[in-house]
Amino acid sequence: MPFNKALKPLALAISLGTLSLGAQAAAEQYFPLQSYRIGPYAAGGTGFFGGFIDYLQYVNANGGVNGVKLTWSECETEYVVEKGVECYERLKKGLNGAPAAATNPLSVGIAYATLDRSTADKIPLITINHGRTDSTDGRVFPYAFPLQLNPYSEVSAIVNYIGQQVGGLDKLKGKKIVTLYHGSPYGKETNEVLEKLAAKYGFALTLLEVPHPGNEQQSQWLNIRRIQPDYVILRGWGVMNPVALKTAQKLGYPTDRIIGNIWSNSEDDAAPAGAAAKGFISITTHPSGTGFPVLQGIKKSVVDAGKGNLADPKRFGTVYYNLGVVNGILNVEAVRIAQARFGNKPLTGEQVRWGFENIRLDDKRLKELGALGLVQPLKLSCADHEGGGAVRFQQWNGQEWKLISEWVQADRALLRPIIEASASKYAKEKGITPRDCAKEI
Amino acid sequence: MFYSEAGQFSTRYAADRRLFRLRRDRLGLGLLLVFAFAVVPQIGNDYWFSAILTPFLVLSLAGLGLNLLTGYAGQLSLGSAAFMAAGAFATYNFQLRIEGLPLLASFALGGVVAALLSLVFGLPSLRIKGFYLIVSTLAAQFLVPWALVKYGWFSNYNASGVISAPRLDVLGLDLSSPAGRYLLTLGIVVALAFLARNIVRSELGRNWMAVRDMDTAAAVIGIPLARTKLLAFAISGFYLGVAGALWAFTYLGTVEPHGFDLNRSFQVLFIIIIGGMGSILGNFLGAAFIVLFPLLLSNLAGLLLGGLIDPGQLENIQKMIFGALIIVFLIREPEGLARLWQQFRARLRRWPLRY
Amino acid sequence: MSLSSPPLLELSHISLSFKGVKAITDISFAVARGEICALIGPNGAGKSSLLNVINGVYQAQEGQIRFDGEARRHMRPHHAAERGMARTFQNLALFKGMTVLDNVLTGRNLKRRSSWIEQALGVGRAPQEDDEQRRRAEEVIEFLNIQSWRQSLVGTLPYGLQKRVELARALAAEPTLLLLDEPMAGMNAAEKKEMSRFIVDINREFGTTVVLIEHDIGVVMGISSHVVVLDYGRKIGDGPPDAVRANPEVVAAYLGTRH
Amino acid sequence: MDFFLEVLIGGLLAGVMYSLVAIGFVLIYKASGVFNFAQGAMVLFAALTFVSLGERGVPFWIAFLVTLGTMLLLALAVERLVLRPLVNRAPITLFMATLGLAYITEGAAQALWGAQVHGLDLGIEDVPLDLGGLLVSQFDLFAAGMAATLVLLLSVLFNKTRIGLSLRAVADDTLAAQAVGIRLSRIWVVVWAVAGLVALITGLLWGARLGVQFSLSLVVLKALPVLIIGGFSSVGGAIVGGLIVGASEKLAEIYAGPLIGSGIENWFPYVLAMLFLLARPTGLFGERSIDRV
Repeated sequence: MPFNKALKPLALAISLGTLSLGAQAAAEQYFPLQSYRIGPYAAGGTGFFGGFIDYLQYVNANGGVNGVKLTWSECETEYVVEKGVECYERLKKGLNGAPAAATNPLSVGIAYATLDRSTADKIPLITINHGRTDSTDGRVFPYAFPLQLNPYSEVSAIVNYIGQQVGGLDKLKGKKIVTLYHGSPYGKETNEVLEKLAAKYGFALTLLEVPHPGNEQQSQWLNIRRIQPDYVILRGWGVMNPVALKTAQKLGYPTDRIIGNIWSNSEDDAAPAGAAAKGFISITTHPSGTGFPVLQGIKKSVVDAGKGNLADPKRFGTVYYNLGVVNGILNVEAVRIAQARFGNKPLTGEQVRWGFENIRLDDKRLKELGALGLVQPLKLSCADHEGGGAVRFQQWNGQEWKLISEWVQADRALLRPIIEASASKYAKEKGITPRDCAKEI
Repeated sequence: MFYSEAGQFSTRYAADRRLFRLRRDRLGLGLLLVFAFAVVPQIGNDYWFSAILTPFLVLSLAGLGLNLLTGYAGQLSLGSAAFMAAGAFATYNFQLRIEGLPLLASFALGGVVAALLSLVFGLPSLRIKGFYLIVSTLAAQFLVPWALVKYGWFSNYNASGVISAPRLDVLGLDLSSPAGRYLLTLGIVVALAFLARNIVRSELGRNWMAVRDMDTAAAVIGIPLARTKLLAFAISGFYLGVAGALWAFTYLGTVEPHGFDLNRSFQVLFIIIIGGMGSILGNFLGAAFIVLFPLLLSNLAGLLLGGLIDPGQLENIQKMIFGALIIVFLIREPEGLARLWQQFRARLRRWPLRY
Repeated sequence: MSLSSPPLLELSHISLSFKGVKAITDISFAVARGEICALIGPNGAGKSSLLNVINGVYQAQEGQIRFDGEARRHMRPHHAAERGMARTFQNLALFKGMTVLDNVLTGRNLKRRSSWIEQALGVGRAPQEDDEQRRRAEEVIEFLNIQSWRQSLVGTLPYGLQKRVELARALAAEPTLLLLDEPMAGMNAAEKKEMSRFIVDINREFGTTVVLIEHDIGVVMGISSHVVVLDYGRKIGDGPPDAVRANPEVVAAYLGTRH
Repeated sequence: MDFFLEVLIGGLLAGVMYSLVAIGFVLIYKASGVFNFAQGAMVLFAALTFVSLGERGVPFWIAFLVTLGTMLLLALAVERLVLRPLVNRAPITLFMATLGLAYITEGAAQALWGAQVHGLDLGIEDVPLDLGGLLVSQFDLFAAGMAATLVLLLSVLFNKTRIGLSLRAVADDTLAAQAVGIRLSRIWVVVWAVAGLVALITGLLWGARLGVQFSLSLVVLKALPVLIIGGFSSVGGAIVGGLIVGASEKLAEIYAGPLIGSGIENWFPYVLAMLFLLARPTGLFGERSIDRV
């Protein structure tokens, strides 16, 4: 019976696989990567983790962080929550004694499922440009970091941009905006705040849901054609984006009135729609392109050395790749800042958390990092785990994205009370006592 | 002449009724339970509790739920995850809205809600047969998560429709540690598995199998088809509902409706195909396989090939192996791992004699 | 059982057709309580269809069935079983994935009084009833001499044994009327003899009325007290074996088809 | 009223796309009684192979033929490794086997060609045509034309050729067909290969709309209710079923959506199919079978 014979080596393998985690310590800082390279959202995963890993390699090629080498291992999540949880549990203890700095699942679902665990295990949970909006309030969510841009800031910035286009926020009154959202927790997350913004500025808002995965949007776009909105905000993910653009073209809605959100802004969202995507506008927290010194550095010491992580080298410098690089810069910067306080050695997640909360990226520092213009100025604190809240707008010219605006800031002062209210409701439900930020150094 | 031997039989009927006829089986099971309840919590670590043992137990229970319906009563379903979702969200709402309701009662009530829902979607089984029935179960599969996302009431108006676990207290014991959650899950799963074994060995279980094997003959000998099928849907729904609640609360700690999508239904179906249809033990073997196999494969690949294969490719390979295994099992061993285990045990009994 | 007592089963003017093709035309006959009645006739004469009409697997378009004092236009299988009919099928309709014992136990499902919840939890009436059910099932198994295969899956048994298991399942229901569709098909002479003896024993020991379809005229004449002959969906003979054998129409039908 | 017509026409045209997938099912079901869940995976596999070849500089028609050849190989493998060993097993078993097949095919497609999204340009501008105030998609019209051509081709294949005749014989009575010397395995290979061709064409049309990527395999879920409504064994039924599903789901989304909530297109066809089933358990065009005892 081959099944029984096969079992023995397998059992051996699993015990070895788990044992190896407990082996001897090294002077390395570890990044557990809950990556996804297959499944419906593989395009995002391969780009993001490609950029992230390449940046880590780049840092290592230049001597590591103050001599501490970075190490990482991948665990495929397929964007599936329980796989992400298994990966989290498997990787959280570190690798060969190198402690885990932070987790970066790039998935709202996995982030939700590992939120409590991250807090209990004291490992920062980084949800760059996404995640739970109220985790911006670091007093209630000490270990969650929706870096740069949380979902509320995202829509607020888009509304501000539309305001600019129509000649001022006061001109929004009477305008019609449709939000086409992915039928999922991610898609729904901003509906409430959009309604608040609509009430504040007096525009007519229609919320239309596209069922997952978004292969068919005929009726939604027919509806849009009937409504004749001034703008359509596209909160898509994966295949929903190109299909939206194609269907818009089919039904004669102008592409340059469609504004894609942060997960509708990559080449993989626009290119498959072909000519239908030309003119499509989206937000981004970082430009695509390869001109930045840090990308040139990666090219020289990683990609040209044949160690690049991308299977398709043409994707170097694309939106997801660059987001991975940005994410790498922020993670490593947090480690570097924390080292300044705790010493140049591998740090615990709790220490790295302190690093994140003390990220100060101004133009000078960004220039040193070779990332001026790639990363927005960022200042985090114990209470503010987002830090930036600004986006730029880009337009697809049929081949690539072209920036068409300067930084547009979200109305963070307006959003903060909503976020705090939501966070304190959560704290109450869960019996969490918020931290007193005055006591944090 | 019939009654002359009745006396000597009567002691044996009671013995026949026992859950496990062989003494060695009873002993083995007892030892296994002692090990699972007393030893494992001592020697396990967080990883094993949270990432392997708890999901294994929950998936076993889900497999059990589907197996009662498909393996025993012969009604194919692709909507298991919908009933898991119903159980999870119902349990959440019972906890949320009824002050002081004990946790276990919430689980049970969640199961009852899922059972009723399953019953409704089982109604077409009275008119249609075979794989036509998958359309009804798929309707449930798409309708239920949609409703849960759409109507905020189900998730207490959480902006993104995600629910999170209540405190896990049973009789004043705080079971929210990984080991505690494992023990809570184990207790529920073991109790329900024993109940299931009783059911399938009772009149109802025989009626299910009769309907599965030949429904015309079942009707002729007086088995009420409608009642038998609907009970299968309801009881299966109950098991799946409890499994869904456990998935949300003792395993993940949080869940969104799309966590119970079609892929989950397929996963549960694969558990029973690989584990063995019409077997209680098979669900545990199948679930163990589904949970462990991907881990083994990635560990093995890491160990033997030293990262030559990138993880994405590994996942593709794993997917292909799963697919191939399903076909191989259907061709070679439709009764799944459970049957292989029986053969193995039979050989063990003869050991060291070869034949 | 006196002559004046009404018949157990009485068919009047039964007609059945499939998609316009007549299978049975205007058949009437009666089966007395306690007798063994044989339905004979060439292939395609409508014997199995008639049996199916009797216990409601098929619904006749015309006619009436009176069983045990109750007249019905249509019988339903479940109702027939409840009223005391049990049967076997021409091409075996056993539950192949179950053991012999379980198959026989399913035959007793109508004798259950305890609810499934009682049974699942092993409380209330269930345990005692369970023992009783098993005792009765074992009696039947012993009566038909299939003890050695109690725990075997029926799908794995040879054909002749499966026939016997099916008979056991029918018998376990303690029926008043037993319908047997070619119980001896495909058997050798010794097996046929054994099966005939079982049928006669059942009839004698339990007073069960039997209606059976059989091709082997020798067997039929040996065990039945009443023979009904069908040909092309019509009744061409009805009476005691000797009378039927002398009926020229019957002889013609049999010679004509060279059965 | 114009708007209603637009929705209706848009829905009918979308329905044609569903019908395309459903035809692949019907072919296989007719010939081998298998409800082939892997049809969606085959669509993905075919489209991905075609596009990847194209991106490596292979000309259109050569890529098309190579892909077709690959689908033929797949058909051979399926017959050899799946259908033959499972002959005479319960339909449910065969259905589950195709689930396994879907996994293998999806895994293989992505292992071979990677997981990124590919654009596919068939050279048809998808700008709307203005027909007297009604907007109609050119691309959808093209797709409808393709579907019509395909149906025509298939009916020629089945009605005029020898292999078609044998296929119909097999569909009518498998045993009798075998008795007169029709080789079942050959028929199966042919049918699966033709289903592969249908998958390729479906993949190209859907791929041109969605981009060629993983979620192509999910179109199978749209085809299921189409089949239930149209009946498993009729190509005409698949077309009519597709039209019914396409039109009704669009109308429901537009007119019922505001009442019960939008985004109902995933489940609406299934509920509709369920109602159809309760009224007509064998579909609009399916044949009723009698249980014999």
